[in-house]
Order: sequence, then structure tokens, then C-alpha cells
Amino acid sequence: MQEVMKKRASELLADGTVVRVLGWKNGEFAYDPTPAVFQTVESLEAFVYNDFCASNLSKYLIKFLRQEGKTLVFLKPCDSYSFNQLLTEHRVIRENVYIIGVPCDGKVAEDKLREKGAEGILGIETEGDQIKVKTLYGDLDLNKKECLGERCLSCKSHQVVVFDEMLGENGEENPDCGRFDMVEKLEAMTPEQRFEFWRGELSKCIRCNACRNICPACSCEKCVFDNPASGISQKAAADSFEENMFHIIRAFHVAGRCTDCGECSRVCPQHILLHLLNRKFIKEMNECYGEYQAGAEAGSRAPLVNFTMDDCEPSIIYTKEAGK
Amino acid sequence: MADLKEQVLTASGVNPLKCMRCGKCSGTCPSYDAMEYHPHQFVYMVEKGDIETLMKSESIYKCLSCFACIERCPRDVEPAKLVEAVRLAVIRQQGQNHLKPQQVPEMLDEELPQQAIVSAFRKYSK
Amino acid sequence: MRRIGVFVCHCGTNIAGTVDVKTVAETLGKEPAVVYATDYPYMCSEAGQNIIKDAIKEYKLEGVVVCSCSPRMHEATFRKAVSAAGLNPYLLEVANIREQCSWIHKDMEAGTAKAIVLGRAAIAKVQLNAPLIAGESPVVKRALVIGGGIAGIQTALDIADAGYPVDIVEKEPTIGGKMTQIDKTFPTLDCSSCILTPKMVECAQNENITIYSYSEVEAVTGFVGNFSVKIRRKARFVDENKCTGCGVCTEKCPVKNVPDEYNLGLSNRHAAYIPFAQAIPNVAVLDKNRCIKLTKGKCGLCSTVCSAGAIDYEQKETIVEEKYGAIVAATGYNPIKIDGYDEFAYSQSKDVVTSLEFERILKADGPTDGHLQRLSDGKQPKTIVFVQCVGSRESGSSHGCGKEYCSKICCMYTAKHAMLCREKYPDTDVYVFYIDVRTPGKNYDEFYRRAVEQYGVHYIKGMVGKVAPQADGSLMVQASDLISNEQLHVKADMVVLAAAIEPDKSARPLATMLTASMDTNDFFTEAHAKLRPVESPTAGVFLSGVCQGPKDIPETVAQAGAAASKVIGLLAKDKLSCNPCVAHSNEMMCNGCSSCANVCPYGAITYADKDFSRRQDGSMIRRVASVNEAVCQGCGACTVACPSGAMDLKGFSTSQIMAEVDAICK
Amino acid sequence: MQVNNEFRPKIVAFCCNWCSYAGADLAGTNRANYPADVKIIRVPCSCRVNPMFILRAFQRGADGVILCGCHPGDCHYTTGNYYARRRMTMLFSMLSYLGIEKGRTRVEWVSAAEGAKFAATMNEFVETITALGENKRLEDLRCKK
Repeated sequence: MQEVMKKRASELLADGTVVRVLGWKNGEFAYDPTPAVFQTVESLEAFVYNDFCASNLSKYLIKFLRQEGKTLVFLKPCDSYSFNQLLTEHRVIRENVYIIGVPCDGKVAEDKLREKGAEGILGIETEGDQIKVKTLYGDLDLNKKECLGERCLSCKSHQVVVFDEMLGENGEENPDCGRFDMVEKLEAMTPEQRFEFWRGELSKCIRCNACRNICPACSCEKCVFDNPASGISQKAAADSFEENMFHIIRAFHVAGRCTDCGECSRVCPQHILLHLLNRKFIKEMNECYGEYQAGAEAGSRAPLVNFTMDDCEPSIIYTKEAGK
Repeated sequence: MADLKEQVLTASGVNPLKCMRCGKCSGTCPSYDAMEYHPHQFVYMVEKGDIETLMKSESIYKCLSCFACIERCPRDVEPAKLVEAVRLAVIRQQGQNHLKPQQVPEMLDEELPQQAIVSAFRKYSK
Repeated sequence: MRRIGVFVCHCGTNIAGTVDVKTVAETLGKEPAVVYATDYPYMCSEAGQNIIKDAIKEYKLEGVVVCSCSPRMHEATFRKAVSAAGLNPYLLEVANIREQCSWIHKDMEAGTAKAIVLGRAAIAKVQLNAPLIAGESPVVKRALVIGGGIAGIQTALDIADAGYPVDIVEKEPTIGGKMTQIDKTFPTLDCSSCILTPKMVECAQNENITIYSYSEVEAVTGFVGNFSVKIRRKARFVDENKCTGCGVCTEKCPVKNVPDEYNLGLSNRHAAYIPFAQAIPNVAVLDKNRCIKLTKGKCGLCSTVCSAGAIDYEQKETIVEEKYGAIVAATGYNPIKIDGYDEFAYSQSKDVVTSLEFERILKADGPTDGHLQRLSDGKQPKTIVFVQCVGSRESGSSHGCGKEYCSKICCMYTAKHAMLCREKYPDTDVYVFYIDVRTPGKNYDEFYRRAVEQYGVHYIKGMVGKVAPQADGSLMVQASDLISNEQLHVKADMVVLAAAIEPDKSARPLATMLTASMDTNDFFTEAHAKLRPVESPTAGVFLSGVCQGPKDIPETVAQAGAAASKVIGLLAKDKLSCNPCVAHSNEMMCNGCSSCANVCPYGAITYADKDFSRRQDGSMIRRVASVNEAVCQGCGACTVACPSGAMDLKGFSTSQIMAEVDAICK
Repeated sequence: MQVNNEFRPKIVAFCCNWCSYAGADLAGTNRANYPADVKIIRVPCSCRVNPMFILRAFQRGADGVILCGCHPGDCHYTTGNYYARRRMTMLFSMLSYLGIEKGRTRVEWVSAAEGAKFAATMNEFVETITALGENKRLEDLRCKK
């Protein structure tokens, strides 16, 4: 796949269709490819695409919004939802982007490989269900399914929802992904248990802002937490409340806009299950206001900037819980 | 006295203060002429706390419980429920339990609907 | 830190009775920013206001906190005072220590403590208040009156007399409203048409008045002084300018069995019709649902007989768009549907009628040509029973169509009906069953007493429980007489039900278009129940007649005049100052995501690409929001929808509210 | 009488200017009592209330926060309370999800005519919050072990 992508990118650069390519190149470690911009055919030498290329490229397009020339971007299914959402919010201009959709059946997580004993990872090769992990200490043959990142285990859709051309075959939505299973489990707990759970999770936060910086929905010119006029600006959490505040407000700000791409949890160095906050909102909004998938359709109106006259009352949350 | 009023109000769930004295209940009542105290008077007398007079009156047994007064009342006062509550107050005062659980088995009989026994039990015991 | 002055009002003993005002002033005086604090028996009095003005000058105050009654009461007063002393009026905050403190707390200690906290919150807020300057917007010197009944007519005439152009929109083919259907009016018993029709004619002839009959308001945008309204003129298939109102088409039209609205369906009219003889405009209408030509393409008789050539089967509805400075709602009322009251046998017997139907029976141009007759057999009734409060004064659940309020007019018109029956037909027995007879008003109780004493109408206190049609065509009325404590059985020939009145169905959608508020009964809410009874809380929208609450004709006319004078007061101004507490967007932080525009009910937010290249951290053109300050009403929905916090509300900014929260929770 | 050491909750009530604030004024005019623990902040519309404000109140030591607005359909700005309703539903959902006691936050629609309802609501809310006791969970999530 990497070679096909490289070839297409070279062609489009060469014939002037696009002036830059947004893709991935190897980062500091082989298991951590980093988003990269390529402006010449020669530079595409460094272009990488493998099962480590997890990062969502959509957000980087905001930067090229008004720059000269078209940008070629490779979008996985997850990323394409984010792209649509950014389109809805006028953060990208469709005409300025050339999208090549790439199918995805899950990306491999480095920590899963470590669990399987892979140290000193040098590269990865995929052959169907099997992956060959090259390490300093020799190759390791592993089952890909067992090495997928958490988010890929409950992938909502294998479908690229917006593209100019598709490389390989486009996948389908996956409604039975069980992505709300964990949310349901939490909901079934007593408030005390949930409190304990979240205390454990959120107290790990070191306010590195990785979740915010990676999130395609968190693309504000200036985040409220960096804005002294907002009244809640904070560089680091002064007390545990501010940790909560940060995560609640962040979840609230992306509620209805979060496409559930799972980048927040993927990049969290403390492995906080941040996506469970977003998924709670998605689930609750689905239940209260009807099914809505942010980014499935550009231009759709998110539940929180919409209403019906006979919406449920907020107290439903309490009766719901009492009913459990 | 006050307890009795409280008891009637609780048993009936009626708030007589909602009454606007229009008399539609009495206007609609089929047993009106048989009653010494008429539906609208029930509401007024309960409100005043004059329950004992009602308890002594035959009127409470003249009410057919047809609920026309409840149906027609423009203010949702439900006079028939007050009549029923006064009847109940009378029964409760007449020496406590008229029907003890032990008595029930011997009363059982093929002809008698079980429901009648259950409601009688409910009504005639404290 | 700003220099703040605190002024604590005693409001006589209203505040001082449960709040230790001296302690409040003393404690607040020790707050870091406060340079002056005092208390006074009546801050709103001239002397009280002078204390504030003097202190502003003497202590060079940069912010003022008044601890007094609700800001809804005297905020404007104090703003004016502050402004007179040279301080921006928006550098004032009112701490509500009366309605929300002294009046609800009996304990002095708790009340005083709370007053101090409320004062602190106001001090914290005023520290962050920005000096705001109200913008100005021009006033379009034209008024719109929606509804052409007596309320709308009177309002329009009064506005027109003051020299301002005014348009009346009436959904029926003619103006006039309910008053056209009424026979006589209480308490003078003069003829309704005789006093109404001259006013209708005056409307038609007044150069300042344009009547859009058979028209409805389709959309309203804009704001006080500058409304833009779309009026849908329904097709009447008759050219208004050509039609002479000769009525030939209405006689020749072969479709004769259309229920006549003017007679409440008690008689029939043709498919081509003029509602009644004195209609304004006196122009025919073709009923598009019943006209053979319009439904089947055949006939065309009316066109043949019309010598003026006014019939136009191709006429389409049109939209008129016009700008107005003020809008008056005068949408009126209707009697409620009483089909749900089975006990009164309204649906079962033709001889059980509503009071408005009874008006039609009494009126000379009605279905019986003004003869008192039973609708079933045309016989003159010998015994008539009037039932009061049918559907009025009911609590919600009883019949589902009842109204909790008193319809106000029924007692008087029933007395009128009873009197007229006895006067014209002295051999008639007339009973009125009432719960209460309510006759406040000049000469009203005298009128009612006359019905009893001079005309011998039997007034019986008690409600009718049942009306049962008998085999012989009579009606058995069963009712209670609460005074004699007996149940009555009256054999009647006719029963007249005083049905409750309710706002016209068009009022609710209109209120939505006008963004004017309504109560649960669909009556328009006034800006202040006592002090601003003819204004809607929505600026520039005024209320005339029953759309605001039940009223009789004299009251309606009085209110119509009052609404007109408010409109005239508005139109007399060339410019209006806008509410400065509006949203504004910080372009440096705006993402241009449109979340704010999605939730704005006024369409006040627009987007434009702006060049931010001079900024060092990026050379970019960005899409950013801007707020039209004349359109924004300051609700703040956008401020929460905005994820980046770029949108804020002047006067209620995020930092101001947070400061209040902090002060209260301290 | 306030007795020392007795727990008195801190309660912040956000009231929309047009309905609920006027309703609160009416409660005052009618002398309908409710505890002094309730402090009202006036906002133009319930939709002005940012979830941030509510969290901020809890952070600063509030034990309960209640938001009052016009009845749905009666908003002075036509639609404001509809948005507020959704936002608050979601906020409550999240707070409950994080294990915060239900009942600490509440939304109530109070019209300008419902002075009695305002007082009754506040009495009830103060009772609920007094029973729940001090707000601990939202004040400190990490260090209380």
C-alpha cells in the first residue's frame, strides 16, 4: 500500500494537481510515525504508511486552509469523519483539498507489542491477519488482531466517508462494534464506584495537553484554558477539581462534534480512558435526541446546537439512573 | 374533631378549598332529593370540619356513588370521594375490626366472588 | 481596582425590618474596592438619588452598587441618576435585597448575612462592568395592526389621526370582527352595528390607513423601529379595485349550501359571497373550496353576471413586504368549542345554543331575522334558561377544554340577553343560573339589578348539572338552587350557554413570529401587569383588546387607544437607543465554526473573512463572526455554543458572572 | 434561627431575567419564604448559563446549583431555554457519570407568575442539598483518599 500511495502522490505532485502532500514519515521511533508535509517528489522518499500510522491527519489541514494550491491528504475512515466535521465548521475548504481514501482494518499499538515481548522495534510488515515485527533482537510473527489499539477493537466504521479517490476497497459501517459497552458498564455501577473509577483515571492526568492538541475537534484558535479572559485559564491543574474541570469542559466543548476517532486516548501518556467521556456524551445524545454521528455527513447540525420542542427534561438523567 | 377532618381529607385525597361553590355537583346528583345533606354541602361541611353531623346523617348511604358529581365538577373537587371517606370514618369508628382474618376461611363459598371478600376485609378492618 | 460606592436602601421598613442596613453598609464599606458606603431610608427618592450623585462627584466613584429592591423595579431610575452625575449608566449594579432577601427571610441575622453576600456579588460584578454606550437605530414611521376587530380598528384610527400611516391586516374578507355579529351592547343597549360601522367606514376612508383584508402575516423579522413583515394576501378571485359590491354574483352563484360564518353556521351562504351588508371592503369573495369554477373548472356564472368585470379566477395569492416601526397585536378571541360538555346536550339539541349564536338569533340580520325562535321548530320559546360559566373558571382536567380564568364578559351579556327577551317577549320565563354575578364597571351592577328588579329575570345561584332533551321537544334542565337548598327541574324551550372565550388560534403562531411571550392560556403577556399593560415585553410590539386578556367593548376600546398612544410615542421618535447588552465576538479567538449562528434566534450573526496576517504567529485569513448589535437581543445562547469562548455578552460577560459566583461561594 | 455548626448549604440559583428572576421577585412580593442559603444570580436567559459557571460554583464551594428559566415555549428569546435544556441534560449526564450525587444540580422552569412555585422549589432544593450534605466530590477528586 505504501508504494501505491507514494506513486499516486508523486503523480499528483508532478502534474500540478496538488502542491503538497500530507502523509506520514518515520518519527523518532519506528512505531511512532509522525504526520509530515511533502512538497517535492524527491522528498516523498521518506513517505511511510504502515500499521503504525495511526495519527489522524485531518486537523493538520486547518493550517493549509488559505494557503496557495491544493493539498493532498490521505484519510483513513476515522480521519474522514473528522474531515467532514471540520468541513461543517468551515475549518477546511473542500476545494482546496484532494482526498485519497485509504482503507483501514485497525492500527497496531506499540504497548500491545511490548506485552507480546517486542523490544527495540525497528519496523512492521503486514500480511493479511499476521504481522511481522522487526526488532533489534530479530523478527516476531504475531496475530494482528491481538495487537490492535484499544479504539480499533470497537471501530465504528471502516468506511471512508469523503474522498476524491479511493485506494483499495472502501469498507462499511460497523454498527455492532460495541463501542458503548464500557460506558454501559460504568453506568451500571453505583455512583460511588463510578466516582472511584474516575478519580483513579483523572488523577493520573499531568495536564500535558496531548489530548487537546491531537483532537481534531479541539482546533480552537485559542483554547479557553489558555485564555485569561475566560476565567478558567490554567497552565496546570492547581487542584484535583481543575483536572475534572478540564476534562469535563473539554468533553463538553467537543460534545456533538467529537467523531469518536479515539486520538485522545491513543496519545495520552498516562493512558487515561478519555474516550469514555466523549462516548458517554455520544451515547446520551443518541438516546435523548436520536442517533447522530458527527462527521458522517458534512453540514449536519449537532444535537447541542439544535432542539425540538418536546425534548426530555434534564431530570431524566436522574430518573434514568434511578431506574437502573 | 380536627383529627376526623384530617382523616376524611387523607382518605379521600380531596382538597375542599378548590370548591368555588357553584353547586354543579348538586345540580347533577340523581339522589339529591333523598339526601339530607347534598353533595355541595358535603364539601362545605368537610371544609368547616363538621364531620360528625355528616356521619350521623342518612345522606351518606343515599349516595349512589355514581360519580356524576366527580365527572361534572369544574374544579376537580370530587365530592363523591368525600362521601365515601365519611362512610369509611363511620365504619372505622364502629368498634374496630368487623372482620378478622380468621373469619375469612369459613366465609369462603363458591358463589361469593373472592374480590368481595377482599374488599370487605379491606373495608371492615382497621 | 475601581473606586466603588455602596448605597444601602432601607425602603422604609421593607428592607430595614429584616436586614440590618447599617451593618450591611458598614461591612460592605470595608470591602477593598469600596471607598464610600452609606444607607438611606429611600434611595429611589430624589434625596436618595442626590446622595448617589453627590458621592460620585465627591469620592470620584468609578462604580456604583445600590442595595435595594429588584433591579426590575428601579435599575433604570438609578442608571439615570448615575448618568446625571457623569458616570456611565452601566457602571451601576443593583443588589436585590428586598424581593430576594428582606421580604422572604424573617430572621434578621440570616437576612443581613445574605444581603452582605448579595452586595459583595454586585461589587465583584461592577468591578468588571464595561462602560456601555447604547447604539441608535432609526424608526420606520409606519405601524402595523394585526387584526381588524374593534380593537384593531380603534388602534389604527388613533394612530392614523396622529398622522402616521398604519396598515391593518385582517384574516377575514372584512374588518369588523366579533362586534359585527353582536346585536346590542351593554350597559346602554345601543345597537352594536350602529356604533361600529361608522368606524369601519372611517378606516376605509382614512388616507393614512391601508386595509389588507383576507390577509395574514406570514413572517416577521427585524426589531423595534425596524420590523420587516411579509403579508400574505389570499386570493379572493375578485379584483378589489373593480368590484362595486353590488352583490349580483352572490345572488346568482348556484352553490347555496355553504355554512355562513357570519351566522356561525346557523344559515347558509353562496360560494360567492360578501360576509354581510356593511362589510369593509364591500367586495365579494369566491370560496375556493366550494366554487364550482375553481374546484371543477365549470360554471363561471358570476363572471358572466359581473358588469364590472371584477371576477378573476386566475388570481393568485400575493406577498406584500413592508417595513414598520411598531406592531400591534389585536387578534381577538373566539368562544371555546363546547362539544365536550355532554351534560348540556349542545350537540344533541338545536335549541341549546351558545351566547354568540343567541346574539345572531336576536339580531335583525341573523338567521331568524331577529325573531326569537327555536332553531328546531321555529316556535317562540316560552321558557329560556341561561347557564353561566360554561368552560370558564374550570381547573384543567375536568373537560379538557375548560379555562381556569373568568371570561369576564358573560355575566353582563347574559343580563343583556335576559333583559332583551323579557322586553321584546314579556310572556317569556327567563332563568339565569349563576355561580357568582360579576359586575364591576360603571353602571354594570345597576344594569344587572334592572334585569332582576324591572324585568323579573329569575336569577338562581347554582350550576346546571344536566340538560336532557325530552320527547316533546322541550329541554329538562336539572340544577341546584344553593340558596333554597333544593334541586330544581325546569322545563325549558331553549338553553343558552355562556361559553368561555379563548384567544384566537392565530395568536400563538403570531407570538412566535413576533418573539412575544404568551401565558399558558395563549393570551399575550404584557411587559408589566400593572405599569405597562399594553406593551409586550418584546420591544416594539403592543397589545390591543382580548388578545391580552378577556375584556368587554369599552375596555377594549380604551386599551386600543392606549396601545395607539404607545405606538405614537414610539413613531414620534426619529431614533431609538438600542440595548447595549449585546453579544460581541472576539475575532482573535473566533474559529468561524458557525456554532453561534446556529443557535441565534435573531440571525444577528454573520461571518466574514478577515486578514490576520500582521500577527506574528501566522499569516492567515480567517473566517470570523460578527454580531449585528441592532438585531442582537442579548440572550447569550451564542456565548455557550461557542467552544473557544470568543463570543461574550456585554453586561453579562463570562468574567462578570464568574466573579458573582466567586463572591457568593466565598 | 441559625445555629452554629449546623450545616447550611451554599446554593447558587441562576435565574433568567424574564421569567424566573421575576418569579423570584414575586415570591418576595408574596412573602413566600425560603431559606437564605439560596443566592440568585441574574442572567438574561437560561441559555446564557455556561456549564462552566456551574462547575465554577462547585469548585468555589457551592453545595448545590439550580438553573431556572422560562417554561419551554415561553422563552423571552423564543428558543433560549430549549438549548439550555439540552446543555443541562448533557451536563447532568456527565456529572452523574463521574459519580457526582444526583440532585446537586437541578433545572426548574419557573414563570414570572409562579412566585409560589419558586419558593416551593427553593425550599425543596435546600432540603435535598441539606440531606446530601457538603459537596465533596466536586471539590476534590484526587487528594481525598
